[in-house]
Amino acid sequence: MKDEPRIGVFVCHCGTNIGGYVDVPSVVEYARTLVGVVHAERNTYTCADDGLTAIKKAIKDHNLNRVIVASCTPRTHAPLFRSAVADAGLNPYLFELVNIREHCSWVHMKEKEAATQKAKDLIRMGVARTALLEPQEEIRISVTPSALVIGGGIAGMTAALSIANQGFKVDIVEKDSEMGGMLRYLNDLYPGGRKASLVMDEFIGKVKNHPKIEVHTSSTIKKVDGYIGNFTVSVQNEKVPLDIKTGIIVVATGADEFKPVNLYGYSGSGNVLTELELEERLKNGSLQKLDSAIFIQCVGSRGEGRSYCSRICCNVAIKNSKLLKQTFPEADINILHNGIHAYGTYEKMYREAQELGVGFRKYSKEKPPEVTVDGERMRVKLYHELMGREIEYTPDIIVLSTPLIPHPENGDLSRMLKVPLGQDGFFLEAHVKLRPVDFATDGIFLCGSARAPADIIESINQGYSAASRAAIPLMNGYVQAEAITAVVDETKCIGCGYCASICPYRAASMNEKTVVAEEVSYITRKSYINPALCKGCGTCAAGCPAGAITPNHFTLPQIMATIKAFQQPGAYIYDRIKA
Amino acid sequence: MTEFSPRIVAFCCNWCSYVGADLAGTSRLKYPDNIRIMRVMCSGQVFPSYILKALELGADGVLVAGCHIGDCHYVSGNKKAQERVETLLRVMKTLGLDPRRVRLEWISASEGMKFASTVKEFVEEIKELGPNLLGVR
Amino acid sequence: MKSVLVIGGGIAGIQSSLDLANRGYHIYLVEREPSIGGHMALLDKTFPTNDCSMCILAPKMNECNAHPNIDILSYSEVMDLSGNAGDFTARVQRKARYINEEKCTGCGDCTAKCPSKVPNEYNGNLDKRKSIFLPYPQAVPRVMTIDREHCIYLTKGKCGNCKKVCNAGAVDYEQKDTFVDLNVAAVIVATGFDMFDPTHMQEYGYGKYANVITAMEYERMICASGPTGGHLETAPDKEHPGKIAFIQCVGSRDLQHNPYCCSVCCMHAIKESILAREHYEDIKPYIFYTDLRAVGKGFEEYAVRGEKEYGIKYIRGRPGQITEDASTKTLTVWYDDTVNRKVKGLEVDMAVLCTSLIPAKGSDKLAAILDIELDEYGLYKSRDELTAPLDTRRPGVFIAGYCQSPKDIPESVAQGSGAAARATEVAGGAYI
Amino acid sequence: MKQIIKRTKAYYCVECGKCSGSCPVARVNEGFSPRVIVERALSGMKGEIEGDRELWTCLTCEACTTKCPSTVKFSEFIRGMRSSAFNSGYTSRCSQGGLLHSIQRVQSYRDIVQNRLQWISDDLKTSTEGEVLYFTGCLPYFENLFSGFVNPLEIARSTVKILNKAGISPVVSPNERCCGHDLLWTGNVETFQKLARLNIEMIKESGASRIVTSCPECLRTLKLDYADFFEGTDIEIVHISEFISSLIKNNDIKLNRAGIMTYQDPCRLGRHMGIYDAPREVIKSMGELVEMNKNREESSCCGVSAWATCEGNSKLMQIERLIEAKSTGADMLVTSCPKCLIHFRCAVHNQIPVEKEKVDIPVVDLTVAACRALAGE
Repeated sequence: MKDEPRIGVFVCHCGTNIGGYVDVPSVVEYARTLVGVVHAERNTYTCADDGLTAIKKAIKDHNLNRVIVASCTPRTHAPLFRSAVADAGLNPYLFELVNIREHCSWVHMKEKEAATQKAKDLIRMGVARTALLEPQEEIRISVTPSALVIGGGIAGMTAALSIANQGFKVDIVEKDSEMGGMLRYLNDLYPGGRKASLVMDEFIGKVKNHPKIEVHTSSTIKKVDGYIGNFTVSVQNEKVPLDIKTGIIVVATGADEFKPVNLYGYSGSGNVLTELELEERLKNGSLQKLDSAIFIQCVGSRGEGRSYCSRICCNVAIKNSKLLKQTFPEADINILHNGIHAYGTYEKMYREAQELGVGFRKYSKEKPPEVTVDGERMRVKLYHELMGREIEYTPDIIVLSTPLIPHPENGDLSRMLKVPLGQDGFFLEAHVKLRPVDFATDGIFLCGSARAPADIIESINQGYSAASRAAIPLMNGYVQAEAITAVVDETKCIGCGYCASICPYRAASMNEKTVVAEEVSYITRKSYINPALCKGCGTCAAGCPAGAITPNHFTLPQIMATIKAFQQPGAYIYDRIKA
Repeated sequence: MTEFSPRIVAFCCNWCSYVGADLAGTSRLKYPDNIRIMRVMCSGQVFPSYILKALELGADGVLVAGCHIGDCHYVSGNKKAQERVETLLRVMKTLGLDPRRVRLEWISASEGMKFASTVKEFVEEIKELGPNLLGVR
Repeated sequence: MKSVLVIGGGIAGIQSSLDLANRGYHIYLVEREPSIGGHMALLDKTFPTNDCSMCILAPKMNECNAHPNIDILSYSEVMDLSGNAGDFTARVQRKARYINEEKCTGCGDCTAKCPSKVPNEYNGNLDKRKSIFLPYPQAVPRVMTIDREHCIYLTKGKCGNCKKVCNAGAVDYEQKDTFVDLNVAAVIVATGFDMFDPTHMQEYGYGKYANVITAMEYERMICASGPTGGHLETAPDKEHPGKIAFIQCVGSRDLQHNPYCCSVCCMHAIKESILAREHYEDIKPYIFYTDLRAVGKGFEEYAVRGEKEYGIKYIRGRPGQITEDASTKTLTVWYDDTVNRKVKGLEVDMAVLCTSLIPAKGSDKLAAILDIELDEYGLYKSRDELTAPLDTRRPGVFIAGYCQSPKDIPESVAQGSGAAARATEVAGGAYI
Repeated sequence: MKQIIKRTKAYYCVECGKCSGSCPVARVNEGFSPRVIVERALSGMKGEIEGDRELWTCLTCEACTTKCPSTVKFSEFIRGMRSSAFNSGYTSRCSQGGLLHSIQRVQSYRDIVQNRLQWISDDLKTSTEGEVLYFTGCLPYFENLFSGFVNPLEIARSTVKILNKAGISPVVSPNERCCGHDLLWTGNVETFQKLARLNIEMIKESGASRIVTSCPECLRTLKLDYADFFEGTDIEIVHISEFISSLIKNNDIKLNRAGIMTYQDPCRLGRHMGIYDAPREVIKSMGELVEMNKNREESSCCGVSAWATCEGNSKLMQIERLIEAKSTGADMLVTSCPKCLIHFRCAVHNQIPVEKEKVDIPVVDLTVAACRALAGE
């Protein structure tokens, strides 16, 4: 121990919430008997202004170096007390809150004696732990004030523009020779039916003219080093390799359309088309005449092998069917589907297609439509479940709505960035509910169809979202790492790599170290936990076979002392031994 | 002879079970006073040795409580806790310690009721098992 | 320090606030209700991971509360907005809660002594709360509110119990509504949604049959911290149901009510069915759907798992009528199984109406105050629905979450963040 | 067919099935499903619909139409399809071997001279010209056919009595024809139009500006369908229940207490015309109203419409409804449609498939009940 503990204990009555069920004066008396405690008092509300003043005063008067408040749950009030302690000049981590309300007075309301005893026990345990508390520093890591966006589609361009508009330099790395992503292949966009080329040109124009954005086309990522605030990304383009230093990375690599070779007569040529191929024909005007068209939904999705729903295809088919019907009003157009997923306000588009006379016929998963192609002549047989019989169509074109699928390069990128892919091959966010565009690894963000199939609006929304998340460290200029992290004692580390294998944040990694012994020197591997990435869960520590990892603020000695204190009623003598 | 009153240590994770215990309090759910809660950041942070140490020192039971599988604040710490506790239980069997003295429970932040009933059940069970003969009482 | 006004303390507004506060902006988070948290605070679990909703939300609520850059103005409403992007003045009405927020410690002594019991809207009116209350234990801010409609002192001048027992001296019956003017650079509107009231859809007998409940009520019932402690109770004997029917699209995808699809109810029903099975193995859940729109990440798989592992029976058909056996209170759901073409009656013990999520009450008023447009559904209209979804026609005023268009939690969070990015662009002068 | 689809917005169908789930017929008749008929039309199967006997099964009671989430006007759709089928040579099945439809068709001949006023006894005041016309509908013919178990003309007498009480001596015309409702709903649009023309002429000649009817079908037909087919026709017509309720409101008449009553909403009066409250007000003024579980928009049908759909399933529906009525504990089941009255009485007239006690409840027409309860009579 650097210093002998001088602990002050403040027991809160919380009106009658604690005082009514726990004999507070006797608890205070008891606290005074504990070794290490040099001051104990009670307050009506320790959290009220006079309570906080009392703490600050006692720290000065009694030269306290550690503080315990015995009151309510730390989850709501710890920040308040911590800042009071800090105001008085103590490190805020030399504070402990003992919960004698939610965990004691409120659950033992009719047993004052037992509750009082429990409160004493809890305070004794708290004292044992507090005596061993150490100051923690909230370290700051400086952040390179620039961003790198991988992918120049609509999501990536949105993210880049927003980050740049928020005042930061952005590098866009695009693997193709021009930006635009999927927009380059689309005809009209939903909702509203604007030309994709107009939207694309508008965005590309803004990106190209933005003084803070630099675009690297025909470029691919070769290597990623570093961590939040301090990444170095090696980029290869046709001419020269380039190292870009960046504070954060946004992954906006999009997705591909599935080509349904050998399904429903698709061969890549002829009049069986994918949605993108239809868009191409609509775009270049090569579709001159149409008497009948069939759309088939869920081709290659929602089944064996590729289980997910690709989200956008129903809306795409509806959009295109509307367009066909508007261009060829007399044409017979039917969408064969297994549930129309026109979610949200896209329902309106569905209704509009119905108004125009587009037919929607349901097929069953067990008996999907059959397509036969005989030269120019095509036939589609639909088993109409309801009628219990087949309907036959002889369309001029058959459009297969296939899912968006992950890029084959996702694997490489995920390995370089050390971010995970989901089972479906799309990038996996940190938390599906509350962190949709974050990766678990700090400083790397995600948007658009790289995450999951998304339409234009959704890609734009997510682009802004990623831009917002990314701008936080950039604007602060630093990241505040968790104060409570795990640290490795290299002398104990045996280099097994367990910690690195289980750390969900990729904070633990294995570094090669040269160890010089008396006679020889050899290379060994040692764990390093990056304080910038560690969240302090301590899971690595509890599993480290060598006991080389200490989770700060919840150290082995601290917890052991607490356990011991519980079992040793009376004036427990705190543990002076460090592990 | 006074009735045996077990002494039980609980390790509750900061994000779910500790909050569940808070909720039991806020809802004024009565449960036996035999338990003392220690807050840890994650159930994955609980060294198996904590548990054994507590038993060694005479605790009659140890409760480890974390977020439900899939809900872990730290992605997967609770899965690790599960593996470790299972390992420890095997060790305990070999040691001749009744594995029923150690309980692993998933208690979410909204399960105040479950927290209270878990404590109740656990205390009853430990009462049946009788005092832990390890350690000095 | 530049300030931003966030209207609505649901998950979208919380996300906007935190994103902005964490980059050094000052936030006024205005919430109409006594607590922030929005609808997510009422949910038991969330799909498709079955995460406990409060477990993941409460840390964010507390973070808002403890954040030095965030002022939560709960129980308050925006009354006026003047000025332009970069320099707005917002007038906020702080409704009298008859409690001194500075002094109240949230201890609950007052609630214990309050004699006035009223239906608890936070628990779908399935139980009672007091007139001086905290909406739910995890409420933020943790200060009491006196319900002026029902408080005996405020309505009749008698009682005064709460004031007597409050050791903190926080009760103030004389408190008046006050107005504050806030200077802000940008405004984010995230007012969410309200639930459609199915009472007048007589065919389903809501309000008439005891065992017909709404999905939100079900959510409170199945929640361990809800009014029944997580037990599903049916009339007349509080037994848990053997069969539950979940009825989708009640009031939505309905040209007579709400034409749009709410985007979340299919998944919501699957989740609730899975929860039912997790609570009681013998429950048989039936979901009556029109199209099972499992369109999000991992949703289709969740739906399939629901069927294979939890025995959910999906029936494609929107029921036409529910009838009740007056003595046993069991229900018959009359439906057309549109796949098998069978019109049948299914006897169930409980029917859960997955009602439409409609624009939050007062959206039209707020739109007028903010001078932004509503769309044909009464949701806030984007400046350009395709390329500027977060912007409104008034520069510097942004929209996020369900109030912009139907969406689920992650999409609301994403938009909450996105609006924060737009607000930053504007506040920094880069508005284009 | 395309036009019918367009006019009735059938193209909006998303196959949700709410129609069939609401349909009282589909519950007892496996073969029948409104949704399937629409789906057939949308799939282009014109022939299959026209040839399908189930096309004629629909009661057009609008249990589905009122709640269709896609606002498909199903009853109108059915009417359209029936007319199309009729034109292709298909016909409906008709109760009484087609007798009723035949009676109606005969009335469409301009030159026939009916003998339909014999029921007007001396105590009833009627006129040949005047402001108010009582449109009796088919009551005289019903009396001829069904007097074995019901006296439909009592409705007519009661109506006139009440009108007299209010100081009105209504026009009752010997030249009145069937309103055409049944023919219209069974696809015979041409004859319907003939009947309508004759009635419009008759009304004009009478000089009446207001019409009262005791039949919800006449009400619907004259008010909506005549206006639909003959531009500029706007007949002011009220149902007798509305008329009586306004008399009560204005304290023009008083009714004595007549017991506990439950009420059957006729489909034409309720769902078609939205009149739910007037008859209830009349009932409340002469007794206590106990509702059946299924009431107002949710009301079950009497099982037959347009004399085209009587079959075993109709009887099932009628019996079920009577059981429901009986179980309310009411002294009588009141309805305000002569056809409901006939169909319910018919259901228990011969053999009953359940114990008699379960369905043993008098069925009374609203106007008749009100007339009996007139104070001072």
